[in-house]
Amino acid sequence: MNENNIIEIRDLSIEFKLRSGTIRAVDHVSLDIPKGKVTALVGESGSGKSTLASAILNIVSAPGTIKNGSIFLNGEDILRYNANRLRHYRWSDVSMVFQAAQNALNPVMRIGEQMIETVLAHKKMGKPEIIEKASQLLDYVRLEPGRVLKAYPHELSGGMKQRVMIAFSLLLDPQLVILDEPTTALDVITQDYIFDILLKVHKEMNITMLLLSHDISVVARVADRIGVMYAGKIVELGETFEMFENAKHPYTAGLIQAAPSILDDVSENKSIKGSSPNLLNLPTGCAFHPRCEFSTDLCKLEQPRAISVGKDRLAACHLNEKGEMLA
Amino acid sequence: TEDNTKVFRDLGGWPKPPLFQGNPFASGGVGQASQYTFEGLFQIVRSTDKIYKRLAESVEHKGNETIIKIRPGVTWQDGKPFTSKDVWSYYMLNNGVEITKHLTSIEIVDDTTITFKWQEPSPFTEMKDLFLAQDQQATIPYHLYGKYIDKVDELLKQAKKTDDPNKKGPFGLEITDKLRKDIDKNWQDFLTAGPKMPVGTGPFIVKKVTASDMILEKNENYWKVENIHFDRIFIKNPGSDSSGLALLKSGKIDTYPGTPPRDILENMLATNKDLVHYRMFDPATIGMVFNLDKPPFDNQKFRQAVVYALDRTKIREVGNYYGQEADVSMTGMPQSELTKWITPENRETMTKFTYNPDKAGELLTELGWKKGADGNWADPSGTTPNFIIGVSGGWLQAVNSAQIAAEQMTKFGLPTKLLAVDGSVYYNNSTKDKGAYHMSVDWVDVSWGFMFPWNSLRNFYWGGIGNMAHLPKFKDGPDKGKLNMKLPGPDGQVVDIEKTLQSMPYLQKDEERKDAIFKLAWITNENAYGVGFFQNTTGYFENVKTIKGWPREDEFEKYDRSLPVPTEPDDIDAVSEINFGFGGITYFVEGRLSPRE
Amino acid sequence: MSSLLELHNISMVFEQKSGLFGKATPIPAMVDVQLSFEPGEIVALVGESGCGKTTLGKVVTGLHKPTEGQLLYQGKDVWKMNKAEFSEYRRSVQLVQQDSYAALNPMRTIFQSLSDPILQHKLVRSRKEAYDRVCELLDTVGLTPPEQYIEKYPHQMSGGQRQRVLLARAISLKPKLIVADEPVSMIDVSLRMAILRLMSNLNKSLGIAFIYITHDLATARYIAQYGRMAVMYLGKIVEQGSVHDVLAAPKHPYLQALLSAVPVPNPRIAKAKRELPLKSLDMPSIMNPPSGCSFHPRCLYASQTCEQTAPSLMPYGNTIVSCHHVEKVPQWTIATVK
Amino acid sequence: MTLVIVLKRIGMAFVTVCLATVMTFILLRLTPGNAIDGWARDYATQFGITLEEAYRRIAAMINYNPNEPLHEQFIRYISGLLQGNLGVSMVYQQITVNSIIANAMPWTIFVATISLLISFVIGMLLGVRMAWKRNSILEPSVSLFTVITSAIPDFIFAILLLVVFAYGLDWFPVNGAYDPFVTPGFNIDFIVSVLYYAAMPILTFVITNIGGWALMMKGNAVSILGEDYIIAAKARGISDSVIMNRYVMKNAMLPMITMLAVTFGGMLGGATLIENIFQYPGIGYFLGEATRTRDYTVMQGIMLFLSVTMIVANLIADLVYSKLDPRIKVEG
Amino acid sequence: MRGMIDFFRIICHNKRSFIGLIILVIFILMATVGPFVFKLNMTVDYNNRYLTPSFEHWLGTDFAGRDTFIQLVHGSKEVLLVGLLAAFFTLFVGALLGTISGLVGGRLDAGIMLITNLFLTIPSFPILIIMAAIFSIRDPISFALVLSAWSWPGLTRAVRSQIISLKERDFIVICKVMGMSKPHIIFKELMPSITSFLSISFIMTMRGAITGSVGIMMLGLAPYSPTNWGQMLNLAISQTGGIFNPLGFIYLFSPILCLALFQLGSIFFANGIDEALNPRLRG
Ligand SMILES: Nc1ncnc2c1ncn2[C@@H]1O[C@H](COP(=O)(O)OP(=O)(O)OP(=O)(O)O)[C@@H](O)[C@H]1O
Ligand SMILES: Nc1ncnc2c1ncn2[C@@H]1O[C@H](COP(=O)(O)OP(=O)(O)OP(=O)(O)O)[C@@H](O)[C@H]1O
Ligand SMILES: [Mg+2]
Ligand SMILES: [Mg+2]
Repeated sequence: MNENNIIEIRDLSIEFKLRSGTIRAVDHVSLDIPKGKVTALVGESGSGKSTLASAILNIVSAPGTIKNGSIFLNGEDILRYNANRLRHYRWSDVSMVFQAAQNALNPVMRIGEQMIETVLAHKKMGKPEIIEKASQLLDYVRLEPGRVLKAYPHELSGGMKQRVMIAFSLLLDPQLVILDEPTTALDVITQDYIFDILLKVHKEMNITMLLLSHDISVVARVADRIGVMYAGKIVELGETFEMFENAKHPYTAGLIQAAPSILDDVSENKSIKGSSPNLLNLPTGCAFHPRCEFSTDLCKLEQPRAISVGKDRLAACHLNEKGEMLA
Repeated sequence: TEDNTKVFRDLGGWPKPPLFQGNPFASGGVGQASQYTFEGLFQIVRSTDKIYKRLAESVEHKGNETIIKIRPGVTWQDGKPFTSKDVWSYYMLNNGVEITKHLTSIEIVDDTTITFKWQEPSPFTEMKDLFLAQDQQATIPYHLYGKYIDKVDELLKQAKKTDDPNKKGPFGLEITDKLRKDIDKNWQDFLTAGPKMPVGTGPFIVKKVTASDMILEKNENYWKVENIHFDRIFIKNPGSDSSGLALLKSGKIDTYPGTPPRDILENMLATNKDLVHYRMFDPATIGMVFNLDKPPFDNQKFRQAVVYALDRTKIREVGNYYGQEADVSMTGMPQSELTKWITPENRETMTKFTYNPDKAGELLTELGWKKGADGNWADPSGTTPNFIIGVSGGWLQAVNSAQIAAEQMTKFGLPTKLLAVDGSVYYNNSTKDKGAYHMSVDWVDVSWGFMFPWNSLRNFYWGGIGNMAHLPKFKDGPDKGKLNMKLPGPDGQVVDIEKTLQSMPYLQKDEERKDAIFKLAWITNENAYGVGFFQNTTGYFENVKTIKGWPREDEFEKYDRSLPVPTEPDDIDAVSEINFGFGGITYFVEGRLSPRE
Repeated sequence: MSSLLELHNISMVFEQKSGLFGKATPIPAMVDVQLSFEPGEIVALVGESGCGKTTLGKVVTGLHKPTEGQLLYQGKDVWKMNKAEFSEYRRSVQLVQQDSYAALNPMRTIFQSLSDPILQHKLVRSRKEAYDRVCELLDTVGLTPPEQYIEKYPHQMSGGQRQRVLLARAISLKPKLIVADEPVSMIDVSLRMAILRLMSNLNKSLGIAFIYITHDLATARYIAQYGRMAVMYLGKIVEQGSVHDVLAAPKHPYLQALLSAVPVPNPRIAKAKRELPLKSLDMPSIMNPPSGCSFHPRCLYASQTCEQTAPSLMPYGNTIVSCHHVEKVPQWTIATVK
Repeated sequence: MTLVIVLKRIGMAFVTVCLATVMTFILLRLTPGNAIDGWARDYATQFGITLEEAYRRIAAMINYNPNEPLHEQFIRYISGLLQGNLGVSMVYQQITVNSIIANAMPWTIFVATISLLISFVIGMLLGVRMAWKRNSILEPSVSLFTVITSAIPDFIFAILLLVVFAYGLDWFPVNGAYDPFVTPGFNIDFIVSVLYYAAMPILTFVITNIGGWALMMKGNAVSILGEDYIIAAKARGISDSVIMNRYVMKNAMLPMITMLAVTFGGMLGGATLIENIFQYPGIGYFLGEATRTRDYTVMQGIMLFLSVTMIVANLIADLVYSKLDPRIKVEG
Repeated sequence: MRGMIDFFRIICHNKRSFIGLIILVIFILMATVGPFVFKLNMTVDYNNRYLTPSFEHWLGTDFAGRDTFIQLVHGSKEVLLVGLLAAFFTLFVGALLGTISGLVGGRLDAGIMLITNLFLTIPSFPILIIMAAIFSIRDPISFALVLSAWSWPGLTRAVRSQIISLKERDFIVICKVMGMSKPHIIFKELMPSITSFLSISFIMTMRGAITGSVGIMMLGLAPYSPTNWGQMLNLAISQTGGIFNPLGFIYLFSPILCLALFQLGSIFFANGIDEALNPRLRG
């Protein structure tokens, strides 16, 4: 256990048993979340980001089960917590801003009630104090506390709800906030605004964050470290600048190239060929090989291991093993 | 709260509150309370024609007058004395009862004496008694309904006497349409003016009525209170036969009217050893009349053939196991009465219509019908009929019997379907125009009110059953609506049925009456206007553990508590009288019943 | 020669009815829009969520009859056309929707969904011919080999594949114009480019004009590099011009804000971002738009005039802009790499 | 929700009531058959008068003139209605339909409300638990129970219950509404007696309804459980019991409120057979009685009353629903 | 054809619906082939009444000594036919009105919904009785018409809301853009999407209609037909005293059991329909 890490995930696998087969949404993932930084996980839809995040809170939903692995918080495996300890761990140690913020609030309760309820679930505190604290936080995310606390979720716009969720996530002063695609459903202006707030929170409150996103452009702005997920695995991990400037995995490179920009020469954009992998029927060897322009026979046969390719950098690609670098 | 000493627990129905009210003439009446609360000058046992004097102390027939003395000291349940004025009131308001057609007036002589003045010719004495006895005179107390009684009295005074039999109404008066309307209006007003609870002169007073229970208490001022051994009557309203039987089985009631299907009956007796079941003939036959307006039922021989084709044993077994099959088609009187009124020699001359499909076939062949390869008969023109039997759908006993009859006819080669229709349209369908059915199932050969066969005969010829049979009637002329039936009798002489029926109450000699009855019965049977499936047997379960005084106690063991229909006259009388429907609460009034301590 | 399709002062006001006798509240989803499309050109329509882009697409495809103004197809008013002309218009203007799963009947196979329109429009004569034609279409959109896809149900395909099917269906009737309403917003980032490239290829090879509706300026720029761009705000077009001109020197304060908010896939630029040039974050409700210039509550440069009178589209430089203070608005430049 | 919308709703309900009035009126005039035939024959035998006499008298007794032109009947009916007067029984001369309803309604409402509450509450608790613990024995057993109870028509169920509990075990009275020996009023004896007598009808309703509620609730609860806010609540460390009761229960219950009203309305009218079987003097019993005797005015009155109850129940449900569910804005 | 095979394959795959299918098939066989195999003889044989089941009489005999099982078989024909017809009428009217109402909208929709709501508010039981009297039930068709008279409004409402939600769906909208004809939209696009809903409704309506028909039969409002299950029940209750005669239990419970089994079969079968008809669910 490294002092600097809040959470250490070790060899985590999560499976979903479906009628048509078993999906391994998270496949032997190990990941450290260092204190005081914004770590981002990128990857296309279905790559297992949300599932991994839900495991950190130990709320993997119904057909899903954690097959093996541990998640350490201060050296304790949260997956072994008893029900009560777990309940207290949630939100006071790690909180989360959900992907679909509009659905993460109970539609028949006022925002204020839900905030009070949440606090009371963890500690004894007077209602006025809670409201005081909630108002501060709402103010911080630039919302009018008076109005919002009394409102029902449907009375708020998407952007407002997302900001409410951010305030919500800070209620119990957690060590880590997980942000699961906090802006997907929002338009660019709101998105920009939300990230402004998040960065402010991060800096001023010194809160560690884990950001999940499929959008590499978004990640570029916020993250200190980036992990790239593909088919349930982390295929590359490293510092943001390094990753962008020197990708060690063809998929990372593809993602960066595919992101359209309003600045660069548009003709440079390329998409990754093929389509997302079918988790029910993963390709043999490296799951990315059918879409990879550098794939070799080895890639078809053998799964690459994640190896260190620099300071704090990992990549799982046979190319690196051979010492070849990507152009 | 429940005081089980000296209580009799009965079963019955009544309009549930808020429909319940105290006027027995209004819709639904007072239900099961009626017999306990109200009584007449007499009590007739309608299946035997035995007459008990009740509020009448004496009857004297003097020429065309009948003088009745009322028991002194009788009071209404509200304490007011019962006087001859109340009897008069009854006939004034309820002037449609049968006797008024034979009276010129009713005169109050004094508080306890009243005279009935008969028209000329007047009915024979027994008939007069029957007319008087079938009414429940102590039901319209003057002190409660005086307004309406005076009103109708006044209205009747406006009417003129008439001798025209077609115009003659009550008391020989001609009631014009205008008058009729006023009388009806007054009747309507009377119906809505009833007290909340019934007020009669009977031995029990209604104290409480709910949807499921009725509680009556002994009338301490009853004129024969020393005979009344019960302090209270509890009546349960079971709603359905099954609930009634359940109450009986668990010993929650002391009496249960009726005879359930054989297996249920046996089961009841087996599970509750305190019970005894008595059986008795109903003066009523379930049967089927043919629609004479629908060929080929206009043909006497065809009708006979159908009667022969029916195996009535099987019908009886399903319809009423303990019932009695007839060896005649239909006679206009219940089978059990035949021996009483018709001599054995005369009886011999009546054709026996026992099950005989061959005979039926012969008759059809005679008529030119042919039996086809499919086993169905075709009429002379070659068509196979499709007959319809109509029956009122809610009356399961009749429906079941009719279904068997339909199957038997079909099997015999006359395809027949049963149409069970809603009770509210059945009669209309059956009688209107040419009638919707070839055959209609109903009570046939039935005596309501009293047993003297004129009653059942006229019920057939003049009543609803005759309408279902579509008996020939005059369409116009002075006799419009009267029967147009002049048929050869047993001796070959033509009998005018309308006239014979008309004259019967006035036949002073017993032989004359018997002769007329025989002729009509013979003609009815010979013409096979219908077929009586079986004479119904009804009965009563009685609880002999809680109540004593039931008849035939010495025979319980012999018959294992399931007593057969009695044959001895004394037994017949005694058993008939336990039936409230036949003889009212005679057993209470006569002091025969008492709680077993 | 008239344009392929022209929107003449079109307004689309919805009425939100409440009940049988209820009074309707007007929703002005499109206000006085003036726009024309030339054959074979690509126009990108951008704007924030709820500003009326889809509505415009629906008006163009004839799904909504505009409450005011005229929609001219090859110079003829669409809503005054006779049957034959209308049918011709219908065939020529097609739509590609955002949600590829919702856009395909889940109960029908790809073949069924694709063959029925061409059979109905008698572009093919028999099922056999239809089969060949469908194969050909699938081939065109890059679903090869077609036999592998033709009998599949929508749920058996990936989002990118379904989006291709939608394109195949749109081109099956040989249209002159395709309205693509956020066609790639629901597919994975890694696949977006492929679909966009396909569209631009179809535009080049078949000469089909495209209206590309999106809120993503980056993709708009990508697909319509030589075309035009129109920017919408609360039902109105606020700026319009060639993509190059519009992006090189955005004039409308709203467009400037929008561009500032677009994320850049380059950490060095992205992390150096400055604040948005906006007064307020939240977009006003379209149900009761602000008076005057509807952008004024959020605009840094708004004056009293802006609150009172609505500006109209006026040429300024190479583009047309609807702003009272075009001249005053400082030139927008993107933060550059340090 | 504004007053205007409420008023609009009420207006709409009123139109439906008017139509229901016209419709019941017309339907009943169309019905063949009449009260007179069977009654006259009984009357003749009961009072020893001829059939003709009986006919004449009953025709005079009946509160209905079939020869009166339809529109006049209708106008008379409506003008009565406007004065809150549903008319007088055709068969029971002095009895007004209002008094029948006033007498019968409390019983039916009593039974319907209690059974509805019991079955609804139990059904909900069961349903939520079924959804919560998907693999417990609860789910298959409740499903089986529901299939069985919904497979057997309720009136047959009523008979079976009667047979077992009243006839066989003798635990409950065979019929009626209360013990005749207690005095109706607000006293403990009477209340106990009323509950005791109502037990069987209530049991019938409860047993036949409970499964439906449970399954419906389960369905709703399962989809609620899939909602993000449930997972979110879990993530916030909210305890299971709070989630189950405040989140799942409340949200899953909301859509059932409308059903509750419909069921309530249906129970009032549909109780005919069951009330008949238990001879329970509720509205259904009298409706059945009136139908049997073809007492058109009573039928008409009761049916109209039931329609109105149904409409009002629906209206109330809508209003309550919109109060309870903040998301719903009642529209027209 | 392949669709049919697929359909049954999926039904058979699902345990519940397979059981349902088997039960329904047995009932259908019973109603169609049964009467030819088992000859009905309703002759009274009083001495052999209430026989216990034997090889000769599978379910024993009734109160008049007639075979209970064969009566059930012959009764099933009418019971199922009435249920089937009623479900058909209900479905026809419900689907038609619901579709029109949902598709056309506007005033027509408001009108249809008003009538539908009206029907839904008037208590159905007395109406059923009145209808039975008005139409004087004579044959399965009139019987079915009476039964369906009050069951269509529910379906109309349901179909309408289905259609309304469907018609805004993208794949219907695109049909308009592509100029597809109305019949195409209705029959090829909309109908397949609601078939599974309609089939389930059909089965459920049939099930309701059968209960209803038994009720009407028990009340004696339909023509007397002693083998009809409802009538058998009625007879059993009155002739065996319902319960007082243990000998009558088999006769009493066999129609109840048949009824329950049929309902069970329907519910189970309906369970699998959605899966079988929806390509999404059949994977
Ligand atoms: N509740 C569930 N039931 C079944 N499968 C699930 C469930 N949740 C996730 N999965 C599957 O697990 C895989 C990973 O899903 P996850 O939501 O973690 O992906 P993601 O990376 O968050 O994608 P997105 O960008 O779309 O949010 C997917 O293939 C998904 O189908
Ligand atoms: N049929 C309609 N009835 C009523 N209002 C409508 C209708 N269609 C659209 N609107 C309203 O018109 C406005 C513009 O909607 P539109 O869908 O055109 O926006 P958009 O720019 O496509 O947004 P997005 O980016 O979210 O797709 C919205 O407020 C919407 O609620
Ligand atoms: Mg996710
Ligand atoms: Mg849109």
